[in-house]
Amino acid sequence: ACGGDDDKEATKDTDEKEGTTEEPEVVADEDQVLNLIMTAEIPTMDSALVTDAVGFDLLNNVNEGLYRLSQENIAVPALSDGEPTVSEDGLVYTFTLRDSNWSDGTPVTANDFEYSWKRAMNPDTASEYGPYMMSGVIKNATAISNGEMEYTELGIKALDEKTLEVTLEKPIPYFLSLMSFGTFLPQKEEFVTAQGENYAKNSEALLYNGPFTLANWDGTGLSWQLLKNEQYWDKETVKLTEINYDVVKETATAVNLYTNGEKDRAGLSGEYAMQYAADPELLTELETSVFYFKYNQERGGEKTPLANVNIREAISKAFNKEDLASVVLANGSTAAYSFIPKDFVFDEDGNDFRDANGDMAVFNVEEAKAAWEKGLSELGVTELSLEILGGDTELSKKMDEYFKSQLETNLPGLTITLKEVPFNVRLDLDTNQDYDIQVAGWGPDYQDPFTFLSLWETDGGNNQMSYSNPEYDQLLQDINGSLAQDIPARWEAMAKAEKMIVDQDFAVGPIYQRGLMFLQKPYVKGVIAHPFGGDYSYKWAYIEGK
Amino acid sequence: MAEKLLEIKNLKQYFNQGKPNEVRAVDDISFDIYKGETLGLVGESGCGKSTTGRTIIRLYDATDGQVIYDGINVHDKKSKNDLKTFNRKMQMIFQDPYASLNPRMKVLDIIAEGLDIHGLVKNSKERKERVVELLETVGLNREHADRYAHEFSGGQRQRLGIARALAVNPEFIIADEPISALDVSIQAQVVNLLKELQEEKGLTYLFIAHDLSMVKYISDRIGVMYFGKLVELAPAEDLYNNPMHPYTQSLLSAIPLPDPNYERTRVRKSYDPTSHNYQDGEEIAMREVTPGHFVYCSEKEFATLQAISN
Amino acid sequence: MKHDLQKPPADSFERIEIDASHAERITKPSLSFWQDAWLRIRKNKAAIVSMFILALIIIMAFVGPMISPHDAETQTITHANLPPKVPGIEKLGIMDGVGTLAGKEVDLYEMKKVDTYYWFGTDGLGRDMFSRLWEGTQISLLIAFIAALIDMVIGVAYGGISGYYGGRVDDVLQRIVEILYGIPTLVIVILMLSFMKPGITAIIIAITITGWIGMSRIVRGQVLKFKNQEFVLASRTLGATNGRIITKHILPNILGIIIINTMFTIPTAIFFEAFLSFIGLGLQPPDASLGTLINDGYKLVQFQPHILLFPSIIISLLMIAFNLLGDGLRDALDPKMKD
Amino acid sequence: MAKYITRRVFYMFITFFLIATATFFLMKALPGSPISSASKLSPTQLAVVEAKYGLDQPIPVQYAKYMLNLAQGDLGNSFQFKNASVTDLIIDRLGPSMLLGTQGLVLGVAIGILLGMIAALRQNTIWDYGSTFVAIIGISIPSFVFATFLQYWLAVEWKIFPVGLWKDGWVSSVLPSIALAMGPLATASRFIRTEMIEVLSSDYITLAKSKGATGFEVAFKHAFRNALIPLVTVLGPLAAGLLTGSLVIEQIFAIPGIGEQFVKSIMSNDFSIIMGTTLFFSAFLIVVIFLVDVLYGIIDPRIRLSGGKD
Amino acid sequence: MEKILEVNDLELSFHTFAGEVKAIRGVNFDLKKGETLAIVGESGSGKSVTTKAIMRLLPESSSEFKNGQILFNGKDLTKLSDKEMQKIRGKDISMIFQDPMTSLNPTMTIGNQIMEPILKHQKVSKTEARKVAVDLLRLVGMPKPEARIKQYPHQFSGGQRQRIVIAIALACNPQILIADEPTTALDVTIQAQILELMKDLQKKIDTSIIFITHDLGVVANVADRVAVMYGGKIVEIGTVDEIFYNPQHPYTWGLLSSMPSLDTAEAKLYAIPGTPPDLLYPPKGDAFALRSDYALKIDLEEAPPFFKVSDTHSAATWLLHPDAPEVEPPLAIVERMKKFPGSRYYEGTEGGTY
Ligand SMILES: Nc1ncnc2c1ncn2[C@@H]1O[C@H](COP(=O)(O)OP(=O)(O)OP(=O)(O)O)[C@@H](O)[C@H]1O
Ligand SMILES: Nc1ncnc2c1ncn2[C@@H]1O[C@H](COP(=O)(O)OP(=O)(O)OP(=O)(O)O)[C@@H](O)[C@H]1O
Ligand SMILES: [Mg+2]
Ligand SMILES: [Mg+2]
Repeated sequence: ACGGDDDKEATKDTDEKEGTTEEPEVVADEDQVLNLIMTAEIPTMDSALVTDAVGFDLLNNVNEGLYRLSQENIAVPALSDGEPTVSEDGLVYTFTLRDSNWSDGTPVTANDFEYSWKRAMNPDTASEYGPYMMSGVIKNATAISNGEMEYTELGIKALDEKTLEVTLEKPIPYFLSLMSFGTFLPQKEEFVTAQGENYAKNSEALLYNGPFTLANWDGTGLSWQLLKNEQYWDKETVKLTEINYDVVKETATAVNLYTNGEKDRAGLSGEYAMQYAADPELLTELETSVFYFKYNQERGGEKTPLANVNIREAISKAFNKEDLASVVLANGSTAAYSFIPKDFVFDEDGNDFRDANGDMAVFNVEEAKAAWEKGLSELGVTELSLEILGGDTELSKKMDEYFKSQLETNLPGLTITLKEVPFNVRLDLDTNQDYDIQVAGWGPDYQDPFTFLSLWETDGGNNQMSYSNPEYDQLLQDINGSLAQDIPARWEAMAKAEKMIVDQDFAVGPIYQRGLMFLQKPYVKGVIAHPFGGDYSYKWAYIEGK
Repeated sequence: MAEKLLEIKNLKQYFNQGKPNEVRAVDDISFDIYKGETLGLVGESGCGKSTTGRTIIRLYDATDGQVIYDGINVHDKKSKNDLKTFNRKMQMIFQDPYASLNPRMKVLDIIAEGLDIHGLVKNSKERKERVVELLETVGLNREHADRYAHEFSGGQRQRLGIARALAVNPEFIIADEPISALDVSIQAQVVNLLKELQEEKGLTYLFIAHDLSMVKYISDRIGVMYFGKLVELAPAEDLYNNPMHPYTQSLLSAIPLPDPNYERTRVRKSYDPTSHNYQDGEEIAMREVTPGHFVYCSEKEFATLQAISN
Repeated sequence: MKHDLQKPPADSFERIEIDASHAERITKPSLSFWQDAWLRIRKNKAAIVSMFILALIIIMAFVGPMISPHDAETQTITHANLPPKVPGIEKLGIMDGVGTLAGKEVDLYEMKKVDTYYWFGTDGLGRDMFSRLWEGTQISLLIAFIAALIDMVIGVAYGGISGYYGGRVDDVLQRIVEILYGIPTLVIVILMLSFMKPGITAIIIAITITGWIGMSRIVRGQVLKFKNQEFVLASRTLGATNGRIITKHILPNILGIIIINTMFTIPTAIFFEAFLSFIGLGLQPPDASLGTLINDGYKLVQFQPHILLFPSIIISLLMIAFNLLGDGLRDALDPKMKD
Repeated sequence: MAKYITRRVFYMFITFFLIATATFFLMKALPGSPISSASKLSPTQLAVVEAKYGLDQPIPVQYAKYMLNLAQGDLGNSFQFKNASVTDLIIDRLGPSMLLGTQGLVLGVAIGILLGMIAALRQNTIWDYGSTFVAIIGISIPSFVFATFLQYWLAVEWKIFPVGLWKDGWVSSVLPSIALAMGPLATASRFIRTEMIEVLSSDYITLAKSKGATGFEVAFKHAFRNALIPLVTVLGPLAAGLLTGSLVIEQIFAIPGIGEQFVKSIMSNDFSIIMGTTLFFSAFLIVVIFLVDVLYGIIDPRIRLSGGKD
Repeated sequence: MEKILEVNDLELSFHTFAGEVKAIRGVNFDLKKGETLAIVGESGSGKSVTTKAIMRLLPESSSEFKNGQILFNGKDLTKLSDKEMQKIRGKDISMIFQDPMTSLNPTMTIGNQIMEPILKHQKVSKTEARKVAVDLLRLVGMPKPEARIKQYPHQFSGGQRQRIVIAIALACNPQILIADEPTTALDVTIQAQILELMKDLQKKIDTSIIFITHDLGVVANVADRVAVMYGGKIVEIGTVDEIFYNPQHPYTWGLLSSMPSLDTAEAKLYAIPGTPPDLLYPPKGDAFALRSDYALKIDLEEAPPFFKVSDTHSAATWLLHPDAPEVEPPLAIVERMKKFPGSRYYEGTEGGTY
C-alpha cells in the first residue's frame, strides 16, 4: 500500500517472531481475551473499498480469501482446497474451494469470489484497490479500468459451486501471494444486494468467513470487538474468544492504559521507546515500509535544480541516517541504504534481497560536498534554496528540522524551507508535482521487489517527479516479461534496477526503513505480524499465564 | 420690555419618534427671551426642561418648530461659519459639576477649549493670560490653571464651568440646574457670580432649576413646565404672588421654606390633571391673562381667570 | 454640655481677618489622572511584582539566548534529551544532570560523555532548551503583543464608530457583531489556518479574527457612556468637531479601560497560540513558541519533565503577571472602584 | 417578550444561514480535496464518486442543494467513513461531548461561584488569596497539560479513575470533566468575586443589613443573585470555550466525542464532516447564547419584564 | 421626655488610600422619645457616618471606632455582639436611605423585601407576614397593595420606591427611625407627600426620628430639634425655633442667610466663601474659622467648647465666650432674630412663638 504516513508507530501492534515457530501445546488461560489499541477509526469494512491499514488489518482477521499468509509469512492455501491447477502458459488458474461457511451459516461459493472481484471492477463501486490490484494481472482488468470494456468481462469465472477459474493477463510470478490480499476476498452476492446502501455500514451489515467476526461496530465509532467465528472452517486453531479494540490517539494515554493493565499492547513513540528500552515487555518490529527523499526534477513546467544528478547525489549523502534513526526517530526504525526493505523478500536460499546491492547512498560529507560543488558549478550558481515537503505530524516535523539542520550544515550555500501539510494536501501537491523534495514512503502491496521498483517507470502513476530513464524502463519490462519465469535472472535485473535509481541516478534518496516499538504483555502469544496486506493475524494468538 | 433676543416658536422635541417608546419631551412650546433678562424655567423632574435648553442650543435637532436667535432660525441648515458664530453667542452651563469637566484635562485646557476652537488667541502666552483672567472673574486664581478638575470642590468646579462658557464671550447662557447639585452654602457663591456677570456683561440667561426660591431670586420671568408643555409664564413676583395654573399653585404650595412658623401653617394643594375637564375640540393654548402673565388654558378657563384677576 | 473653665489669654478674642483667597487654596499636590493611577498601582504589591516579573521575562526573552553558551538552532544530536545541569546548583542535588533512563536514575551527562552544561537541558534533537525557551518566549510575546495591538486597533475603531455615530450605523454594526458572536471562534480559526501558510502571521490573523469583538463591545459601551457626558456636550456647544471630541475627550477617558482590556487580551493570545500548537496548527519548525515547547513537553512529562516544566513556568508566570497587573490597573484606572 | 424572542429567533436563523454559507464557500476554496488524494481512481470511477457527493455540479447548484438538505437536517455523507452520514455521525458522537461539556460547565461554574463567594466575603484574607490562587492556576495552565497531570496522578498512580476511554459509565467522565471545568472555574470565580464585592457595597445591601439580616442572609439572599447576573452574560462564551476544550480533552482521554472527530476531519480534509461539525457547533453556540439571554431575563426581573435588553 | 438615644463623644476614622480620614471628631447629642431631630450640615460633615455608626453599618474593613458611647435605652450599642446588633437593626432602630432608586434589591419582589424584617423579628407565619406587608403598603399610600406586592422595584416610580423603603423601615414599629436624606432625590411635590406621610406615621406609632437633610426648608417643616454639623462635629443644637430664629454659630448664620427668602428681595445673597475642610488634615481649632467673617484669634488655636444659650440650646463658638467681642450677625439673621423672644434683636412684644 501507499505508505505515505510515516507517523504510524502505534497503528499496529505485533508479536515476537521467534515465539511463533512452535505450535502451542499448552493452551493456558480460560480467559482468552485480548485488549488492543488502534490509533485510527475504521473508515470502511467493504473489502472493495478498503484502502487503509486499519481496514486491511481487520479484513484479514474477519474474512478469508483463497490464500492466507501463514505464521511464516508465506501465502498458503486457505479457502482454496490445496494448490490450484495452473495452465501451461501460466495464465489460467483453477481453484477448488474447501467447504466453508459464512457467519450466517450459508456456504462460501465460487460465485462469491466472482461477484466480489467483478464488483470491485464495477466503476459504480468506485473501488480504488480493485482496478489498482487487478490491472495488468487479471485478464481484461486494464481495459475495464480504462473504460474500454464492461466489468463483467473480468477474467474470473465460477465454474460451479466449488470451482473457480481465474485467467491472467500475463504470467505473474507472485500471483498466489496476491490472493491473500484484502481486495480479493469473497462477498456474498445475495447479502450485498439485499443490504444495498447499507452494506458494511456497521458490524451487522456484513458477513464474515474468517477466524473472527466483527461486533459492536457502529460504522464510525472508536471501539469495536472481534469475536471468535463459530462458523470458521478452521475454528479449532482459533484460541481467542474476544478481542476488544479502542481507538486511542495519544501515545501517553495508550501507555497509561497499558500500564494500568487495561490494554495488552501499546505503541511507543521515540522518547517513550527510549525510556522503556530496558523493559522486557518492549518489542521491536521492523516493517517493510521505506521512506525516502523524492526529488522532483520538474516543477511548474520548469526543470528544478534537482534535475541535476550531482545535486541529488549530494543531498542523498549529506545527512546522518544513523543518527536520524537512532536519536531522532528512536522508534525501532533503521537507516535505509537501499530502496527495497530488509526482511521483505528472500530467495530460495534465504538470502535477503536487501543484500543484493550492499549499502548505497551512504552518509559521507566529503562525497556529498564534492557532488554539491560540482552540481552547483554545473548549474552556474553558488547558492540554492530548496523546499522540503513533509507531513504535519510531530515526528515528521521533528525529522524535517533535523534534515534542515543537517543539509544546511553539510552543503554550504543550501537553504532549506520546510513545508508541512496534512497527508491529503501532500498527496495533492505530489500529484501536481508542486514540491522540490518530498519525504515520501512506500509499503509493499505484494511480496515482490517489483511493488517498489515499478514506481519509477517513466510517466508511471506514482512517478510524480519526472524521473525517466529508458534503460530502467526496459529493465522493468523484462522483469515482468521475458524474465518472468527465470527467477535468478529476474532477481539480478531487479537488483540492477534498484542500484540504478538509488546509486547511479540518485532518483530517490533512501532515508529509513520504518520500525515499530511497542509494549506487549508477556502473556500475549502467537500474534503474527505481516509484511504487507493486513498488519496482524490473531488466528494463532492466545493468552497464557495472565 | 427690551428687544427680543430669542424667539422659540412651537418647539417640539420627540425622542424615538414613531417607535413604541416615543417620548414627547418637549411638546409644542413657544416663548420669547428678551435681551438682558433671566428667564427661569421650573417644573418637576422629567418634564422637559433640560431638553428644551439642549434643543435651543442645538445639542438636539428639533423635531419641529423654530428657535430664532437675532432673527435667524438656529435650526436651519447653515454654513460652518454661521454655526461657529452661533456657538460663540450661545453657551451652556451644566448641572453636574463632576460630569461636566473632562477628568483627563487640566483646567487651563478645559477653559481654553473655546478659545482654541474659535481661534480667539494667537499664542500660548495670550491663551494662558486669558484663562487666568477668566479664572479671576470666577473667583479663582492663576495657580488653579495647572490642576485637574477632580481636585476642586463642587462649587469651584461649577465656577470653572462658568469660566469655560464665558471664554467665548457669549451673549446668551443656558444654565441647566447649575446649583442643584451643590451644597446649600455653596449655591449662593454661584448664584452671586452669575448675577454679577449678568450685570457686568449684559448677559441673557435661561435659568433652569427645580429649586423655586433660587429661581425666583435670580429670574425676571419664570416659566413653569409640566409634561413637555409650558403651562404658565409670568414675571417672577407675579407668578409667586398670583399663580394661576393649578399646577403652579400646587408646585408653590409644596415648597418648604426655612421658616418654622411659616411651615406650621403651610397647606399643600395637590394637582389633578383631570380636573380641567377639557372637552374634545377645545383649544388649549397659552393665553395672556394679565399683561405679561400667560397661562396654558382653554377659552373657558381663560374667561374665569380673567374674571378673578380683575 | 461641657464648658471650658480654663481662661484663655485675653488677646485670644481679638477678631481677625481671613483672606478669602486662602479658602480657595488647594493644598494637595497637583496630580494628573495618570500620576494618581501610578500612586495607586504602586501600593498594589501584586501588580508591582507582576510588573517586575514581566520586565524580567521580556528582558530574558532577548538576553537569554545570548547569555547561553549554546544557541537555539544548533542540533548536537549526541546531546539529545539531556536533563538540566547548572554549574554550582548541581551540588545541591537538583539540576545536576541526573535523569531517568529506562526507569533508572543515571547521570546522563556522564553517560553520554557530555562535558558542557545545558542549564535547562536539551530536547530530542540536542538543542539547548535554555535558548529555545527564551526564543520561544520572544515569539509568544511577539504574537501576543501584535495580536493584542490589532485587536485593540480594530476593536477601538469598530466600537468607537458604532458607539459614537449610533443610530443606523450602530444598528448595522451591532447586528454584524451579533452574527460574528454566534460563530464558534475556534472553528473559524481552524478553518482559516487550513487556508493560510502556517506561521506567525497565520496565527496572529487567527487570533485576531474574532478577538477584537470583546474590545469593540467594551469600547462601544464606554463611548456610549461618554458621548452624552456633560463635558462632551459642553465641548459640542463650543462648536468642537467630532474629531476633536473623539481625540480630546472620549479617547483619553476610555484609554484606561482599553489598556486594562489589552492586559487581559495578551495572556489570552499567548494561551490560544499554545492551544493551536496542541491541535497541530501552530508554528512551523524550527520556530518555537511557548505553546510549541509545552506541546512538545507535555507528552514526555513522565520522563523528561524539564521539557514541559520551564515553558510551563514561564507561561504561567506570564498569565499570572498579566492578569494581576490587569487587575491592578483596573483598580487604579477604573473610576468605578475609586473611593 | 414574545416579540423579543421572535426577533432573536429570526436573527439566530440569519446568523446560522450566513455561517453555513461562509463555511460552504470556505470549504470549496480549501486546498486539497478528499477525492483527488485517492489518486488511484480511474476517470470513470472518479465521475461516479463525484456524482455520489454531488461534486460534479456547478458550485451554485451544490450550494443550493446543500442548503436544501441542511434545511431537512441532512448534512451529507462523510468522505472518510465510506458509509456514514454526517448527521448520524454527529448524533453518535454527541452524547459524550454533551455530558462532558455540561458536567464541566456545571462543575466549573459551581465551584467557581463558591470560590468567588468565599473570596469576596473574606476579602483580603488567606481565603481570598487561596481561592484567587486556584483561579489563577485555572487560567494559567493549559487544559491539556492539566489533563495530562490528572490522568497520570489520579488514574495511573492512584488508580482512582479510569485512564481514559468511554467504558466505565459515569466514572469515565470524571477526569475529563474536571479538566474541562478548570477554565469556567477560573472565569466564574473571578467574575463572582469582583461582582460580589461591588454588590456588597451597594445601597440595597446596606438596607438589608439595616433590617437586621445576618451576614449569611445578606450574602446569599440579597447579594448572590445580583452578583450572578453578569456571570450569566459570559456563560455563552464559556460554553463555546468548552467546545474548544473538548477538542483536546477528548483526544487525551480517548473519548468518542465530537471535538475529537472534528480535529481528525480537518487533518483528512473530510469536507462533509468539517462542515457538518462547524454548523453543529455554530448552531449549538447560537442556541446557548439565546438560552443565556433568556436565563438572563429569568434572573434579572428588570429584563424579563421590559422585554429584552439591547 | 425620656431619652431614648444618647451619643457621647463619638469619634470615628476611616483608613483610606490617602490616609486617615477623621470623619467624626467628637459628636454629642441625644434623642427623646417621639421627637424628630434633624441633622443639617454641609456635604461631608459627617451626618451619614454618625447615623451609620449608630446602626453599626460602616464597613468594618476601613472604618475605625475610636471613642465614645452610643446608648440606646441605656445599652451601649458599640459593645454589642454582631448577633445582638442584628436583633436591634430593623426592629428597634431602622433606617431609610437617600436614593430610592438604588436602595431596593432589584431581583427581589418588594413583598419579600418588606416581609423580611417582619419574619426576622416577629414570630409570625409567612401568610401573616404578607398580610402585614400589604397593610404597610396601604399605610404608606400605595394603591392596590395586594397586586403590587408581587412586583419588582423597577416597576415603581421613585416616589413609590421611597414609600416602599419607608414601609420596610416601619415594618416592626421601630423606636427609632433614621432617615438619611429621604427626600433629596425626589421632586418637591413628591417630597411634600413623603414628609406628610412620615409625620402621620410618626404620630401613629410614636417613633423617634433622626432626619438628615441639606434642605433647611424641610428641617423647618419636620424637626422638633435641630443639630447643625460642620467638619465632623456638631456645632450647634437646639429646638427648631432656636436654630432658625436665634442661631449663634457663624456657620448656622451662613447657612440660613445663603438661602433667598421668597418674600424679601435681597440684592446679593450671603455666601460662605471657600470650601469645607479636608478631614484628612482637620484644622486645629475651629474648623469653620477659615471661612468665617467672624473668626477670632483663638479660633485658630483651640476648638471651641459648647456654650449653653438656653436649656435646650447650645453652640460651639468662641463668640459666646464672655470675653468675646459682640459681633453683628448678617442682615438676614438679624431679621430672623427679631422674631425670637430672648434674642438680643427681639422686637416683638408678645411671648414666644409657642
Ligand atoms: N436622549 C433621550 N432619549 C430618549 N428620551 C429622553 C432623552 N433625553 C431625555 N429624554 C426623556 O425626555 C423627558 C424629559 O427629559 P429632560 O431631561 O428634559 O427632563 P428635565 O425636566 O430636565 O428633568 P430633570 O429635572 O430630572 O433634569 C424625560 O422623560 C426623559 O426621560
Ligand atoms: N467608607 C468611607 N471611607 C472613607 N471615607 C468615608 C467613608 N464614608 C464617609 N467617609 C468620609 O467621611 C466624611 C463624612 O461623610 P458623610 O457621608 O457622613 O457626610 P454627609 O454629611 O452625610 O454628607 P452628604 O450630605 O454628602 O451625604 C466625608 O469626608 C467622607 O469622605
Ligand atoms: Mg434636566
Ligand atoms: Mg450623607
